[in-house]
Amino acid sequence: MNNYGWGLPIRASSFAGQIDFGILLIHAAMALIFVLWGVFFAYLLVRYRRRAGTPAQREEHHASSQGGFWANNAGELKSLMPDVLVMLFEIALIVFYAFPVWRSIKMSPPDPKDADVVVEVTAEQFAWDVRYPGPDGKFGRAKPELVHFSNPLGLDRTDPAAADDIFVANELHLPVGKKTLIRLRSKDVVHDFFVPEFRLKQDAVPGLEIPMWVVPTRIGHYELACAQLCGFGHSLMRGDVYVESPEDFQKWLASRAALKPAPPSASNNSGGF
Amino acid sequence: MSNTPDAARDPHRPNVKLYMAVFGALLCLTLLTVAVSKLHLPRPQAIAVGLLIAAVKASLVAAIFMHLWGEDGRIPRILAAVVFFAAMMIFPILDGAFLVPSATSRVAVADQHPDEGGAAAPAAEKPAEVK
Amino acid sequence: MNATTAAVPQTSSGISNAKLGVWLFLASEIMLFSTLFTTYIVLRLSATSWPWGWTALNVPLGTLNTAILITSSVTIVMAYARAYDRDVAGFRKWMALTLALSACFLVVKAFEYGHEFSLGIGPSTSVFYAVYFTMTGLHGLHIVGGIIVNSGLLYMSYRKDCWEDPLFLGRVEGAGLYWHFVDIVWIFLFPALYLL
Amino acid sequence: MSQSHADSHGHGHAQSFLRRYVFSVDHKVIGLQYLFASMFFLLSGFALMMLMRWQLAFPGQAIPFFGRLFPADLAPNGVMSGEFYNALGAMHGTIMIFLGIVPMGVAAFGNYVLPLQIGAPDMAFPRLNMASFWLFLPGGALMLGSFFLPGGAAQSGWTSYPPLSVINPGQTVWLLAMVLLITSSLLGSINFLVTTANLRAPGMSLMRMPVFVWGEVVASVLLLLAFPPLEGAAILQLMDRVAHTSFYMPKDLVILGSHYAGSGGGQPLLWQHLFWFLAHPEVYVLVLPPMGIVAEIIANNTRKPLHGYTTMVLSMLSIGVMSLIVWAHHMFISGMSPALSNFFLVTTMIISVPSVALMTCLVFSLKGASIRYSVPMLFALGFIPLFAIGGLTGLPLGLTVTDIYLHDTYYVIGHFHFVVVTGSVIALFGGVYHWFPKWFGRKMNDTLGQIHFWGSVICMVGIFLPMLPMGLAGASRRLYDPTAQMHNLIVQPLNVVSTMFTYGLALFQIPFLWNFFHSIFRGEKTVENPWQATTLEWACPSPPPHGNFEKTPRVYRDPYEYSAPGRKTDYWPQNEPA
Repeated sequence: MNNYGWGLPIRASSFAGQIDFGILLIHAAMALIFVLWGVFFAYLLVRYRRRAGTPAQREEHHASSQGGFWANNAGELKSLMPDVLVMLFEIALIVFYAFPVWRSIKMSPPDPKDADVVVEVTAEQFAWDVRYPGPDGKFGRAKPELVHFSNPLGLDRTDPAAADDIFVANELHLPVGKKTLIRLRSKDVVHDFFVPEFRLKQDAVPGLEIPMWVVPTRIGHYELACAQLCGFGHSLMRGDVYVESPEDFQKWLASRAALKPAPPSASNNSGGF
Repeated sequence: MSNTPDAARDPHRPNVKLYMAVFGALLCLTLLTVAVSKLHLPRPQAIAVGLLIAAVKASLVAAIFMHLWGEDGRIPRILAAVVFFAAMMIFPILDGAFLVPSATSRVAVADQHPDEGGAAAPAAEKPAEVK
Repeated sequence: MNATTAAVPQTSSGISNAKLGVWLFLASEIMLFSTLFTTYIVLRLSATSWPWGWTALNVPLGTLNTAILITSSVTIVMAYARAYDRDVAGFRKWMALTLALSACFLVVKAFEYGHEFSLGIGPSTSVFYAVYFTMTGLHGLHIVGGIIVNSGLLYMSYRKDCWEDPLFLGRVEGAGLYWHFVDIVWIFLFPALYLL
Repeated sequence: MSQSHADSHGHGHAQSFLRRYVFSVDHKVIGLQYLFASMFFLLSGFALMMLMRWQLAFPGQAIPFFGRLFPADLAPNGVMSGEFYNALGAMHGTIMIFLGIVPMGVAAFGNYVLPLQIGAPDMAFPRLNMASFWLFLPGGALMLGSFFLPGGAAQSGWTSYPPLSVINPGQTVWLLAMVLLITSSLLGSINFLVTTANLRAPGMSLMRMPVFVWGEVVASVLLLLAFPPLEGAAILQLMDRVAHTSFYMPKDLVILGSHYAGSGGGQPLLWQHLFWFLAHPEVYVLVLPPMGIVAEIIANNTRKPLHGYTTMVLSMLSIGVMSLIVWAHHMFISGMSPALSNFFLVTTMIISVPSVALMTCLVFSLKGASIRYSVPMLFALGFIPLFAIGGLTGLPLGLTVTDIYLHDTYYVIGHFHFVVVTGSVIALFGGVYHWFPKWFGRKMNDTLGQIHFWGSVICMVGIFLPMLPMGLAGASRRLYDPTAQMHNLIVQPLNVVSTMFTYGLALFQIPFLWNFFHSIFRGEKTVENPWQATTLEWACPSPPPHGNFEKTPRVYRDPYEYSAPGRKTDYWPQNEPA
């Protein structure tokens, strides 16, 4: 995979560009600020080194009552100008960038009816359990008592809605260009769903079901990594994301559906354990 | 002990009569709050009344027994700042309140208290708990 | 009094060390208990249902304990009033009464706990009981701390030199402030756990 | 008003060794106790990191020399296990923050220097002060010793997020140690605040206090108000572990295939809120006293008053207030309500304003100066650009959108290590060189100091700078084996670079340690005021005797009156009559 390099990975989702824009803009600003201050700082260090016969010059502090607040503190206030510039930059960044982009990425997950694909991703120590609703479009019942290494989600196969659910471990297949709603859950501890190419990261919290969405824009094979410490096997908790053409995706779904009701085989419940 | 006029004018001198009056008021309020709970008001009203009475009692203790009434103004100011920071705890509460609707595995305390009837009407119960 | 602070009072706050120290300590205690009350509210909001306190706990015993604690608050403020007037015997009497009442509080609490444990109810039974045992338990620890401080003061009052020490009254006042704070916490705990 | 005085002077000088050096109530002895203890803890935290760095650079290879010393369950065949790595990570963070930098910055320097700088004979509550240290030391011993207890050390990160922390071994001891440490720092902060409020020398008005004192005051307020929520949260977690309550455990957890037995009903996110309610202000506790130290050193070595004393004080105060309202920027992607993120984004950007103002004042203080490049000044000057990198890299992390990608990557590690190591630790080193003559009446060697400075700074940058591109490439933090995830493979060489510089940093601490301990006994003797400084700590003998000042000083002017016109000397001590 040539997805990764010394900089940001390739962009493979609709909002990856928006996030990269922010990262690049801020780093440009940071570099500018650092270089300007650095040059000034270096100049001060050389210019004002101790020299015989040159005493330090104090700034004029007008403690007098004449001149008013602004005039008396002009020197001090002038030195706050850089601060004001940084503040204006930050305000612009918040209002024109952070608020709208955050709203679109994190605050407005699509309604399940509007999403092209709905998939449930359940994190556990140390694997990703992925479930598609199957032909009926409904996620069936799952019970914690039924959890077994052959049935990591505890699916109740007697429930007709659950019987056709498609389960895969550590593999997430998505059609390119389609809006996918991912319902993120955790069985045990806090995990984190991170696909670097999607620029998508979200903690999976037990007891909560967190909706998030992605529109993959590039066919390819990506990595789904856990980014939140989840135990001794944290670094081995990874999965693969396959973004396919819609036809390939449907084909794959059909091939998985044909496997049912075979219990999800040995690949499950393990990230190498 | 101190019957001198000096002591009588001392503003910090403990005022025993006042203490006893507050004592009486506190006991009455305690009985009142228990009595109100016997009325089995609906949750929102019960919580409002219970907290109101508790707040009155706490202010009495703070103002009179802890001498905040007539204390050097700086201590109340310190306390106001502390209360401001304590009020920041509203954010975890707000977070909890926002989160619940999206959470699927809701918590059922009712399992342990079937007699309480909460399980019958969880939806109706909900707003009652907002305080 | 040392010369430093006595000579130029403007660089001192004018509030005695003991009093300022106790108030700052209480500031941290306010933060501690507001954390616990926050936990209570968050857990209650996220619960599908929450028992009425009176169905789960013993309200008469709770009321009794409230009355005991309020009375002990009065007795300790009376002890302070006696100490203010340098009435040694009066101070000892009221302080001893305070200690007796605080012991009563703990005994009643122990009966309540004992009853609950005998029914097989413990902190792990439900979130409600987890909150109940943790908050009352922590409050109980504060009571124990208060008992230690107050017995210390009572013990000190038997030493002659303590009444010569101008700081003694400040210590009594500080202990009183702490005790009233513990009382205030209970004033909120009682309705929150037993009645609502 | 000060039983302190009565207490500490009652016994005079006829004290036993134990009373004088072990259970001492003298703020100077306690300050040095904290100094030595925190130096020990900093070194142990660093040692843990050296082990981790080996695993990060060469995953799966046996640790050279030391690998065989560890028991087989921690490091089979000398190769570190995942559990051991996580324990090292959790303890590195905990030890460095709660046992190293905060005790050194707040307690060691605060105890020794703060009473001297305000002209007090001792702290307001000397016995409380002693109690604070003797709660800290067992807390620290318990924390560090937890490696040797059954169950081992905590392994859920210093953040201890439940449910992981509730089910992982070792956490109970961590929580107990934290309760001890929190109690210790509460006592300490009450003491600092009361001392500053009540024991200032005549004439020492609030706006004449040195900037370091202000830093200590703000840090103490933060400790006082922010630590109790963590204490409460830790008690709840302790209940979850010991009494099997479910404060943080939701219903129907299935842990490694088995149904968790608790009642359920808890909220894992509640811990994160309460933890960060402390842990964000803690960042400013880590930074403000060192920043005060830098201000002291800069004023002294530029030989002119600080630029914008008032601005600096007001900035510190507003940082103090704001720092209690920004905590949830650590939780943007934690599953917290995304609407709340917007609020915390705004407060985060607000707090950057006074922070930038502080840095601006420090830089502008150099203008017109006559800079004396003494060893402490080197550290103070090193602080400015490197801390600035730390501050700037906070920008993309504090912004909600960019944090989606950068959160929990090495970028975060790089960012806060620039803040805390090339910021706080460098400033603390500078403080050691600056006040060493006051503590021991002797000077440290300049040449060794310069070697220490250049070596340390270059190594620190070498360690932390590679972490920024690693983070941008998506490398996650806390990975036992970074090569197990594909997207880390290309940047893995940077891990090797970091590791090499880590061992270099260790080497460059040897001249410092030798210099420090050698100079205590053999250093060049020095005078009362070797740096020709103006603040009050230099007005008493070195080291100060019991009770500090022979005569209570009287303060006549602002703290940094250097190069005042019309005077023969270029400094004008605060206590010198006109």
